[in-house]
Amino acid sequence: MSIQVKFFASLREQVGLSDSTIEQASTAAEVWDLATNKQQQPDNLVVAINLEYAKLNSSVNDGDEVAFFPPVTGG
Amino acid sequence: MSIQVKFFASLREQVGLSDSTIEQASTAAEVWDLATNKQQQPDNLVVAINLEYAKLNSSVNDGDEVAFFPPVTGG
Amino acid sequence: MVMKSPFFHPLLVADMAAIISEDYFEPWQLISEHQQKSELAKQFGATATFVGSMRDFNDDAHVSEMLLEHYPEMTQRYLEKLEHDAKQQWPIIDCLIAHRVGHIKPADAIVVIACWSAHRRAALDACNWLIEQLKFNAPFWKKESRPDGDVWVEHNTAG
Amino acid sequence: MVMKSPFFHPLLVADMAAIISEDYFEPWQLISEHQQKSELAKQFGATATFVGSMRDFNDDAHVSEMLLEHYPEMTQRYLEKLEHDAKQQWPIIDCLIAHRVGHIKPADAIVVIACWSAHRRAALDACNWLIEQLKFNAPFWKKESRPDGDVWVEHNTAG
Repeated sequence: MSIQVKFFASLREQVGLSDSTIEQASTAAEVWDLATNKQQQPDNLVVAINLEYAKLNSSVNDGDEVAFFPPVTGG
Repeated sequence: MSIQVKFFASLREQVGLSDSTIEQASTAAEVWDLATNKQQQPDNLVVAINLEYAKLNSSVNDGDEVAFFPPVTGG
Repeated sequence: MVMKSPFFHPLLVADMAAIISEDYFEPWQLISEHQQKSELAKQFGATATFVGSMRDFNDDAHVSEMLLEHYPEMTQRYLEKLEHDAKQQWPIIDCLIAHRVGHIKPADAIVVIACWSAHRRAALDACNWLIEQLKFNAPFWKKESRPDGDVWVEHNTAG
Repeated sequence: MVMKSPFFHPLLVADMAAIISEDYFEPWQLISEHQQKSELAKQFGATATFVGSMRDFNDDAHVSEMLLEHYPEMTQRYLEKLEHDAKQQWPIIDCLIAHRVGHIKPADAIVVIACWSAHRRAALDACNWLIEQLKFNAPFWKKESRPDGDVWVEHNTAG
């Protein structure tokens, strides 16, 4: 069992991680705590689970990919 | 003293005139009557005086150019 | 039309163009060339364009050709006025309007509008406004060649 | 992405493309080439486009270069979803979205959106909707090289 975790852009630099694998978690918030060693969440944190936007209290399952990133600035 | 009169598109074909010069008139409606020999005005008649949109009761002066045309269909 | 005035801020010098052409033009090439002429390439961040082109059918009838009549002095003046009015309403850096007249073949571009601005809202809104104004007010008229003869288009579609 | 299905009406077969490119592209050439590939040239009467390009300043600071990071799998999927959703809402015949990633120089195109439709309202509205959705939801992030160092852009402008 494992969950893939990814960080992007300024958040990747702040957290100091680009990706990580954790064993098990029940919500995206728990994924954050485990992957970052409980670093404080920024106010504008964005979460995606399996390439779809999600919430911090969204549930995660074995094999999921959970991504954390700041507000997007493309276009 | 003279007023230049122009007709465009389907109206030009209906009236049978592309341009005309009349001696004198006080309004665009009077220009129409003189230039077309009092043909009936179509409902959707558009009028321009000196290249600006105007009304049938707009006044005309010596040297003016008065144009009559149907609704525009460019673009 | 080139507008240059010592009273304009250098970054806002406009090089607006209103072109009425009897000859075929390739719309993207026209836009690209206008943009390359401009010295403002690094100033604008947004370009919005609209191209209206000839379809080979209308009202379910096949259209083999189109004749576009206009009121030359008034169209030129009106298109330049539109560009001027757009610049009064939005912070546009540059603006291009081109319109065909005469004989037009299916798939030919009939009208091209392009607006360059620092940010997207001004470019998009001005482009949208310009095509609506042009459609309902610029003195052009279309006559379509259909299987049963030539027919004047009576009114533009609402959209 | 090419979508073809025997259940589509032939006239409505779409050849939508969502391109993410590390390499420079000339936006008008990209649009022109996409249009030429299409066999629908005589079917569409309206093309609306938006091009977002890099300015050499932001927040009054000079920007010499930009690095565009993205979340590759999610961006590709999201841009294709946007095109699909646009086609659900408007009668679009064809649609193109292209977005740069990696190192970008001033005046380079960053994003290109083009929508082809029979009539102007659908093309203009879909193009406008697509750029807004992309700006606020597609997972791209800009880092600007300024005189005092590299700075992540914190949020997009409202327009």
